Amino acid sequence: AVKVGALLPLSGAGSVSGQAARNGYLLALDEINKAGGVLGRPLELEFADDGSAPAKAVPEFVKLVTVEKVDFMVGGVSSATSIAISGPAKQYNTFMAWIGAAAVPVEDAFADHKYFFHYHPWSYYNFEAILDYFKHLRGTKKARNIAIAYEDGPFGSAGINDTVAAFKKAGFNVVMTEKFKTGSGNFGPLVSKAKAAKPDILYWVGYDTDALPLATEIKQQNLQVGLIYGTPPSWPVGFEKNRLAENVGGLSLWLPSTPNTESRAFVAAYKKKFGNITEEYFAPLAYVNLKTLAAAINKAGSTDKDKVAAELAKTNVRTPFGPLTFTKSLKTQYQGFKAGSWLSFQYTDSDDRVPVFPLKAAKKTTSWSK
Amino acid sequence: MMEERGGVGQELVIEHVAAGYGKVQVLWDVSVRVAPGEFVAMIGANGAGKTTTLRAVSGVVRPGAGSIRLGGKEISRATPSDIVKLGLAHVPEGRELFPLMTVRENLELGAAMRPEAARAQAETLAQVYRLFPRLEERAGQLAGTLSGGEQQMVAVGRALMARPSVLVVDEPSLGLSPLMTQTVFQALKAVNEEGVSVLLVEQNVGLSLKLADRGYVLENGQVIREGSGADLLRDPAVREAYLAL
Amino acid sequence: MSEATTLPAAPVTRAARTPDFTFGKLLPLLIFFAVALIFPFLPFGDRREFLLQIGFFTLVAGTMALSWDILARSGQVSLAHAAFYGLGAYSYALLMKAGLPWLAAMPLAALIAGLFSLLLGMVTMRLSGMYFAIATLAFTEVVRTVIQNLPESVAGGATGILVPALLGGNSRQQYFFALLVLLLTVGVSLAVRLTRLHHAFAAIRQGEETARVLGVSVVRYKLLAFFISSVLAALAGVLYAGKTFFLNPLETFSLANSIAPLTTSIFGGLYTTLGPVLGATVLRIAEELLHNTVKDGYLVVYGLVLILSILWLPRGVIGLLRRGRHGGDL
Amino acid sequence: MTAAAPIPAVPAPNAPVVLRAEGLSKRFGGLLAVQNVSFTQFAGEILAVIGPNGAGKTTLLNLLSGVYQPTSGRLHLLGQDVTGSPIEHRCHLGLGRAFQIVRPFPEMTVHENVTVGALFGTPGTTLPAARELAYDLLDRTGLAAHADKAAHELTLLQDKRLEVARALATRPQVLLLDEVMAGLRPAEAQEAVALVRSVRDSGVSVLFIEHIMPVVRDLADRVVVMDQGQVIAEGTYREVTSNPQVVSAYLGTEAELHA
Amino acid sequence: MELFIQTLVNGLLQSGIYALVASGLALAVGVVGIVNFAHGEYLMIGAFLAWAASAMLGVDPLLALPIVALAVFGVGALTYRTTIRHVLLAPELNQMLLTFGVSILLQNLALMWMGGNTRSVTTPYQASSLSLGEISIGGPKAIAFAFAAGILAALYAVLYRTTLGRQMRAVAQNRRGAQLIGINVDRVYLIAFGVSCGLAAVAGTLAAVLLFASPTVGLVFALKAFAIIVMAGLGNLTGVLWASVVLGVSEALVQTYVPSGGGWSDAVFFLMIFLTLVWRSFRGAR
Ligand SMILES: Nc1ncnc2c1ncn2[C@@H]1O[C@H](COP(=O)(O)OP(=O)(O)OP(=O)(O)O)[C@@H](O)[C@H]1O
Ligand SMILES: Nc1ncnc2c1ncn2[C@@H]1O[C@H](COP(=O)(O)OP(=O)(O)OP(=O)(O)O)[C@@H](O)[C@H]1O
Ligand SMILES: CC(C)C[C@H](N)C(=O)O
Ligand SMILES: [Mg+2]
Ligand SMILES: [Mg+2]
Repeated sequence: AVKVGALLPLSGAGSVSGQAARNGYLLALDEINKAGGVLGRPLELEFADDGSAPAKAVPEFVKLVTVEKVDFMVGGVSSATSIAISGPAKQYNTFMAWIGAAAVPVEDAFADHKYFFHYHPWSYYNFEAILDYFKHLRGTKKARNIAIAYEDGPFGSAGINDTVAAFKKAGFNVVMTEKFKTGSGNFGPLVSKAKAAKPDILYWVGYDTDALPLATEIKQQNLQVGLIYGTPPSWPVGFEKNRLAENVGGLSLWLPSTPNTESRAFVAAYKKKFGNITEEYFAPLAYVNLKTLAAAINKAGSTDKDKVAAELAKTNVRTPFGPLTFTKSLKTQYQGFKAGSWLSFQYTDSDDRVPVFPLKAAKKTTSWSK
Repeated sequence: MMEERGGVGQELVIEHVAAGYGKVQVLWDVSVRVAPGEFVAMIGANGAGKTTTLRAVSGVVRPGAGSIRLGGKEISRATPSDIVKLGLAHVPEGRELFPLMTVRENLELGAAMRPEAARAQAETLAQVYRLFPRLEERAGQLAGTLSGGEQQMVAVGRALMARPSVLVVDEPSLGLSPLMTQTVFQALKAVNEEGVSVLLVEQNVGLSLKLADRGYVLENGQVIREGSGADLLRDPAVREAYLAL
Repeated sequence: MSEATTLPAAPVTRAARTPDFTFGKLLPLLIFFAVALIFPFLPFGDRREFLLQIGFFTLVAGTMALSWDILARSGQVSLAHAAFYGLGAYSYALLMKAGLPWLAAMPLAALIAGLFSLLLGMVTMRLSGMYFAIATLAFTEVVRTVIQNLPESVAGGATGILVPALLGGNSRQQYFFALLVLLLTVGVSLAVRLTRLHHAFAAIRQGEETARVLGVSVVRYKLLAFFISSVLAALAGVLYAGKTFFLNPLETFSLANSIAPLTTSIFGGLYTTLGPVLGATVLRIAEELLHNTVKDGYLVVYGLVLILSILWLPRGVIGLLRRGRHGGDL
Repeated sequence: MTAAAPIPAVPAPNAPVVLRAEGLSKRFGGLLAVQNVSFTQFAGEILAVIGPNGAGKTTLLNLLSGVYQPTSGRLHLLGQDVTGSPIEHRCHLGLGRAFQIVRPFPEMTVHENVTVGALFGTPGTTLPAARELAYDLLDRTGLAAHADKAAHELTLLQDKRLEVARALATRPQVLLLDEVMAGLRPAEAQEAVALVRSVRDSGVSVLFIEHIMPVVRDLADRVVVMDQGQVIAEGTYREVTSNPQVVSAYLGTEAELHA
Repeated sequence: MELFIQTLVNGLLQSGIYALVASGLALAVGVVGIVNFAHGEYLMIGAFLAWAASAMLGVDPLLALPIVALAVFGVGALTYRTTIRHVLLAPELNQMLLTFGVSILLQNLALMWMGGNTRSVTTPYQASSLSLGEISIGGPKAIAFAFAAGILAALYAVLYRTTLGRQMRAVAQNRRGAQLIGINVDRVYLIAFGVSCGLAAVAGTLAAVLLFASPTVGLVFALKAFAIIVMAGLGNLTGVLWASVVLGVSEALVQTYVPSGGGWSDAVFFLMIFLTLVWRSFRGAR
């Protein structure tokens, strides 16, 4: 049988995304095996928890590759763990169909790896999508001043200088760039500073733990800002029910309401299997990841890495995120989704995330609070 | 000096007690009786097990065998706090004060655990201060910074604060000046004369046997002799071992 | 009178001279190293790579724990071990980046950590107990933050920094190298145990002022303990860096790296050479086994193991082997 | 005591000075525990310090051994000014001390406790030599049977012997003893007195604090009496015990007690 | 000027949370001498209970607070009975390993039962604030500050004015001495540890309101709380508030006035502690 290893953060900081991805994989696995498996045998999937920690990720990776002898690796959410396993991945020449890691250092680390398929957009694609949206806001809402808050760990800090430069280049005023410590709930000084800077948009890069304390502080200090826009890997459970969430904007590759056929099919299948639907895009991303990999193996007719890579590279399918093909990114050979796949949403009072950009996907216009 | 002490002078009976620390047995067969209102002295070489006997009485060391009764109640399985409530107070070897509390707090804690003593606290405190004026002078000083002898005064005072009916005392003269030794012994005698039963362990054999109604000699965890204080003082073997000066 | 002036009549018994050191006491250690030496040659088949890796990290954990224990013997319960581990790892990474050969970078990195330990040791000299522990913890946090906030071009910032693989990534060679480092640590530990350092450290731990009254040069011995301990911890850090190819400040300087040596040493048996090494081995194996059998929530069981071990083995694993007297352990 | 009829060895007038305190004072907050104390100790002399509880005797010893730094005053040890010098330095010069409130290293064996003193008290001592010396001292102080016990298992009196053995192990030229005989029964005290004498006869000057008057009588060449931080009398045993101030502050009707 | 005052207010408000978490710890570690590495986990349990009360029963977290505190007191008492009690005589390091094990156990039990998700509660007063001109004072944080001050004052009163408090200090200073004068040592430890855990739950409830509930929410503050009680001086309750304020305000100043100061706030926090400890140790030289 063909064996696939999935390295995911099932615990630790990235666990929400990791759990969602696991469900996506399980769903895909059902479908693949119901349809006859790969190469005529049921596909086997082996999960391992990287704990969102590089030191844990490395031994888990080596174990999957050397002990479990998996033929292919999937998964990966956090950039830090992905960098950490770049060494062993090259050493064992592992085939990796990767759904996570947006940070540029990861791209550097895997630049010369022959079998690295990156499904998730790199951070500069994320950023491109955000920039497009903000430019739109400049047109419609006269948004000019941006305040940036980012967490001081690897997730928030990676590429922040490029971000600032790009905003400036695009003609925005970056009126504040501040670090914060994720999870500390200590946003008082940051918001006070933002208040003095009078931004139109507050753009923050942090984790789910920061969403509510930041929104609270903004309300308390009565910071006048058109849009609060955040890009955490996931949002806190129950945040949508909070009045403070209203009009908070964010970035996602997908929402359950995404109107294409593949998305609807995915939502239906997911609900059938798990009884509810998730808003985390890592679920469909993992789903697409495993389905496309299985298809490529079947087409290759063997588990030979070169053959599978050749087939996977030819992938051209429609997915809940839109069409998927692999093309070059700045440094890697096989990049899946890019800027065009992102959509921006806002929380609304109906407890939902509603897409507001790009306009072709938008269900409403941006609510601007200024 | 201690008035209106309820149930003054209970009887303390130690019968065939064996005890030790972990695997080391220290007491083999100790029987000691203190009648109500009696003053009993226990003497013995060092390491004989005197301290261990007193610890067994106050429940800090669990006897492995034998019986200990206080006022007729079996206490060999009771907790130290129950034993204190029954009216026993202990002046321990090594003082065991609360070093970061003031002298006054140390003394007051002595009274805190017995309701009847707590009620009479102010009065008893005044008596203790009368006995040891130095302690009143140093009421606010942390006990841990007192001189050795001053600490010993606190230990004795703290036990008196409990208004005990039975007082067990482990080498109270240790570190006291000759003058202060006299004072303490007079105080013990006074307490005893008010009816409190006293069990005293003391190296100052001459003085303690003189004060005591009866005495016991402990060797290697066993009682090897007992008798009235005067008799023991006359006993040549005792004189040779403990008084030869 | 004339007798009294020569010697008192007291000595009837003479103390039996019990030897401080017997080769028998070394036996468990010798067995440990014998097993560790043949371990890579055992027929593990497919699991070899993975087990070598587990073995490697076990040796690193043993080095960390034992080096921490050496410091603890002098009464300095430190939470700065992550700092020295990290300083070793980062110094190595930066020296390698600067083009030094690894055989030079490694001792140099250890030395750099050692120098930092002297600085820290000098200012924390008069602290004890929790005060010392928190001061060393604070030191670790400060070092971490500084590295994290240096420009990315210097040390990789918050994202981290890549390190060339140790010994070209050959896992068996890496394993033996880690074994060599542990052997060195064990050697140092035994040397400490069997020389005057043992008495100096133990005296300082159990009564610093009394030790000084007896002539122990407390400052010198405390600093020495710090230096030895941090150099060894830094070597462990170098091993870690060379094995994982990648360092980031949050991970490298994490509190867990300071706590693990502490818990491992207590679990194995404090103030001994065998204890921390055994502790690391047992804990690692237990963790791996639990991970593979209990899967979800294996850490719950792991926590339970720690709790039960302390309740039932107050002297640590070593208490199982040595039921004898205090102080006799190596 | 019967055995040793004391012939107080009055120090030869030209004996060298080993310890000289000049106006030592120590203040704790509002309390002057030691006030302007001066005295001189000659080589080979046994000097007793007595006085009521809280008189400042232990504090004085703490100043001598360096555990406390004096508020004012100077201290000379074996010809060197050691005011302000660190504790261990004084030990290396030749000052040994046993504490009143015992301070064993609780987790070490009795033998190891003494070995520490032997090893570090005199720089250059090898470990085997220190261990051997420790065994000898255990023999001499009657602790031989307990050599391999952990120190925390000892009784208080055994702890006190350990204090002495450990201090002796540093091979001091001046030995400070703080109430090491309290609690001994007479026969034991007698042994201890003999031990201290033998120590002195091997060339060590001894300064001791004690409340047991017969011991002071038998041992001391000279007695310093303190009260409320000050020296109130100084002289032979006979001289100070007949001083009415000493009797009223300290002795009471002492004679009766230790017949 | 306004920014400056607002910064001071921000720091002060943050220090309330620090002091609140530290207060329970100050009792267990500082006064009674039980080194409890699991303090943050009792906080976490409190946060989850408060969250459950709010999200599942619709009870306001602050209303649920007494019950939450009581429940966690129970958990603490149970922990004491089953584990801590047996290591009271053991060396401090053994206690550390034990409570560390308890911490791992509780944290991962929570992870197993609740998952790693961040959960937030919704209350009407969450974003309430008092505005004085341009200066705003956040409601819940002000409540936390008041709680902290109140709890510390109450602890002080109990410890120094009541017999039970005296007993607690006595037990910590000399266990055998305490036994000998009749203190029920076991009971005193049980109460002290239970109350300490209950206070952690109070902090946890406010953490749920202010931040979130998750298996790791305890880690956010427990470490800092440890540092604070040590900086204050073990056993010094008034010092806890002062230390918190000094640290909270210096963090705020750095965050506001140093460019990218948010990245340095931890360094400043710990540097202040480091310097205080070292300075005090050298000043205390005799
Ligand atoms: N905590 C302990 N652990 C182990 N052994 C102990 C402990 N306390 C005392 N012992 C041992 O028990 C024996 C008797 O001790 P105990 O204290 O009862 O004697 P004692 O008659 O009071 O002697 P002393 O006159 O020296 O005070 C001694 O040999 C001592 O070593
Ligand atoms: N650290 C301190 N802080 C405050 N007061 C102290 C300190 N140390 C000692 N004292 C006080 O100084 C005085 C002298 O104490 P010291 O211990 O020197 O007396 P001593 O003469 O040795 O008495 P004893 O015969 O009882 O041992 C005492 O009243 C004591 O309470
Ligand atoms: C959006 C996610 C892929 C972000 C991920 N945690 C990272 O570090 O890149
Ligand atoms: Mg005794
Ligand atoms: Mg004294």
